[in-house]
Amino acid sequence: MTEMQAGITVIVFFLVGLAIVYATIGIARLLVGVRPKPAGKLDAYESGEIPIGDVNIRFNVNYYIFALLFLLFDVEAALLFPWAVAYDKLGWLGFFEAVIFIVILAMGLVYAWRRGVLKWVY
Amino acid sequence: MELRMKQERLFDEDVYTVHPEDYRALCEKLKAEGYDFPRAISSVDMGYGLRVVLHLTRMSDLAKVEVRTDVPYDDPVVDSVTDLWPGVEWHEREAYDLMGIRFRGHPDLRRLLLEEHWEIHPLQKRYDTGGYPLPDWQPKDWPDPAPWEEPPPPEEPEEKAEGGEGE
Amino acid sequence: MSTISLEPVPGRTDEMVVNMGPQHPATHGVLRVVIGLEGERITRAVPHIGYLHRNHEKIEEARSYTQVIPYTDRMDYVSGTQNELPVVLAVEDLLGIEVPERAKQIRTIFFELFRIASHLVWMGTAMLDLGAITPFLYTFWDREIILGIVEKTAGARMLPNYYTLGGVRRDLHPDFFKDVADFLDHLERRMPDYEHLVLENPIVHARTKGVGVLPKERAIARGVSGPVLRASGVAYDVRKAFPYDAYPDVEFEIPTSPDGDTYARFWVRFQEIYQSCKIIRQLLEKTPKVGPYKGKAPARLRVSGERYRAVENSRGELGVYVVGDGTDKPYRIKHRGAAFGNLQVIPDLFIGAKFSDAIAILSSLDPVFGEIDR
Amino acid sequence: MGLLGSEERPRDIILGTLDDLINLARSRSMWPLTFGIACCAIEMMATWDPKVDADRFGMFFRNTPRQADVMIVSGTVNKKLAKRLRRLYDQMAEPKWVISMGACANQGGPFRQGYSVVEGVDKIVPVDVYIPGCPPRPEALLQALLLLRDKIADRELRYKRPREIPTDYDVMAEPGKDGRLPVL
Repeated sequence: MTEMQAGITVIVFFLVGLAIVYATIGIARLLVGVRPKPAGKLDAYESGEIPIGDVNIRFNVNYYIFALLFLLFDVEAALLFPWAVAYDKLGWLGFFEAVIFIVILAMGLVYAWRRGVLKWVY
Repeated sequence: MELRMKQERLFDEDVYTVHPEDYRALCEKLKAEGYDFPRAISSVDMGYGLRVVLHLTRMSDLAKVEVRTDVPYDDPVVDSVTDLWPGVEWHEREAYDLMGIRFRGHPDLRRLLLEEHWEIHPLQKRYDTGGYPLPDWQPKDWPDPAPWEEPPPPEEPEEKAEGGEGE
Repeated sequence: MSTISLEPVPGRTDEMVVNMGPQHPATHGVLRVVIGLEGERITRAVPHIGYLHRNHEKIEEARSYTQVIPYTDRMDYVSGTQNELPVVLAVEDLLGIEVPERAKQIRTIFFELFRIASHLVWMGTAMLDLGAITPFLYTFWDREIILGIVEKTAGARMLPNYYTLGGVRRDLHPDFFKDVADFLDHLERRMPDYEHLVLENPIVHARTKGVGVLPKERAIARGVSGPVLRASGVAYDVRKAFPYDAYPDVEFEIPTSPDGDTYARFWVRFQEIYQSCKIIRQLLEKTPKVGPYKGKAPARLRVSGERYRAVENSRGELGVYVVGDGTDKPYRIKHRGAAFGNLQVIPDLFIGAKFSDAIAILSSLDPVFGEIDR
Repeated sequence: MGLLGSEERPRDIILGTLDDLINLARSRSMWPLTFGIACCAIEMMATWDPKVDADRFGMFFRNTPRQADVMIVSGTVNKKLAKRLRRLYDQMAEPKWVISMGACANQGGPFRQGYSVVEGVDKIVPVDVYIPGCPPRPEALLQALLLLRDKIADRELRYKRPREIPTDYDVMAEPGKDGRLPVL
């Protein structure tokens, strides 16, 4: 696998991804065609009313920190899935590697907890 | 000061019919007497003017009282009692919305049930059920001894029977 | 390790305005509340009603009294015949119609049956708002049994148009007493499950205890009535205060709870179901199997005079102010919806609560918009 | 032409166009929009309780119009709600149908001559199935849902859609019984 082939495979992967997206939208547009959209169609749905108030406002930092922590531990879970699948074939070495991985992240959680970030202040 | 009002006993409630200017004073007197539970405010189109009826109850001994006052069509304004009893806020807004009685001093007198851009007050007798003005409707003249004066002893100003309207 | 304080600095964050609009799964009908949010906490709550304003009062001025009764059914459409009683009682007072004893008892049995049905609908939908699907299925099943009983006697399931001047419209179905007795046994077997599902549910505890506290004086001043008022510690019940029909010779307690929060409102409605079962059981013994079900009502109604008459329907004090002008059509008829008074406390209870609490508070107020918007 | 096989063909062979197949799938999973307005809404809820249980036919309530296919108008539509109802209908995804439930939605019902009630929801949104009754029984609503299902699955009926209603139809400016414009 020379650099050239690796580069090509990346490009091919990217193009295939793009093709899938455009194919689905294209076929739908081909079959159905572009219909005239009535006035309220593309507005934000606000239970039947004309949307009021602004969306991009400055809200409290609580939300941001919670989103960040969620993202962190979500990725951790995502990484543990392949490990969980090949769990029996990896033997003890694989097991302890995962334990270390989990403990490190658990320490991060404890640190965030002690710093009082998880208390929903609102 | 002497309130211009007429008191009578009806079924199990005592009913005060009071002059619009003294309406607020009577309400404050009743509030002082302990009437603390506002049940409702009804508004009636009497044909010669609009009538506001305030139904009150006293929680301590469950006494019931009704306060009535009549206002002419051309300036249907009465003092608001929302600060005495916050419970009548929506009742007053509804009376304004459907019957057209304005309450002086109400925190936010907006239309409650109909949309803001409506101009008519549909419950008045001048409109039929569809909200269209009745062509042959005339306001009646004000009753000779006003409802809050004691009727002169010999004859009783009886309710003028008026045929039901609408189809 | 010093903890970071995430207290919101006033003036640094903007308020987000959100529409809890007419089409919303948790508004129990068509209510729109414009809510100003500071993060999760509600800073402003402006309710808008009128989306179900069906001009009851104007149309009823063009209908005779017996035609008005089906309209009153459609006001509080969850508690059926309970709405017909105020108009019937008011006109009976004005005309001085005598109601036979048995007719009063039949009316009161139906009144309490519909109270149970209404509280079951409330329990189902309130738990749906809090995310529990199961109670909805069980409560609506029990309500179907009640509707079956009502349909056998009155002919229609939900809006039976069963009361009339002087009594009720039809005599009871032959196996009415057996059906009601079976239903009460079934309900009493099922109530412990409901207690376990609703009152002892830790999630319900977490989401309703101490949420939306309505102090006693505020409740009275706001004209709140029914379970919401009794949950704030005021023992005001129109069945005891101004008794009507067969309530004087039936004993029952009025459940009240001192702390006035959402859990208290849940609890009071539960106790009311028990009280209703007790009332119906007493009436089942008292009511003779055969007898008059309707008194003598004049054929041509000439109703004149004014009368305000109120009953205790499942949401509170449902009153009607009838002005008669000597004809058979009401000159003016004003309905005082029970939930109309209860909904006025929305600004008091919503401001300061979290947005998710607002859903629990609204479902504990149990609004029905037929009688609010009229 | 029965889609699911007939005499000559054994039941497990289906011949049909791609359109038939798509609409067979659509008809078996119609998601209604939770839009309970009045008394009919309680009977609509009763249609999803264990006794009648419309869940068996793949119908599951969706709260936002974006994910709903069927709008069941259950209750009286008054002039204040008309604009909101039309906006919700516009915001629904394209293959959408409307069931008008109850006399109020069909033609105004008992509140027909009122000043604030729109006499019939078909003035605002094109309606596919009407259900009489005030309120109609849960079984009646279930029959309407099945009628709509057959309409979607049937090749001819599928494209017989009611006439389109302009979005900005103003119910307030409706001429009265004798042609007089209301004084609203």
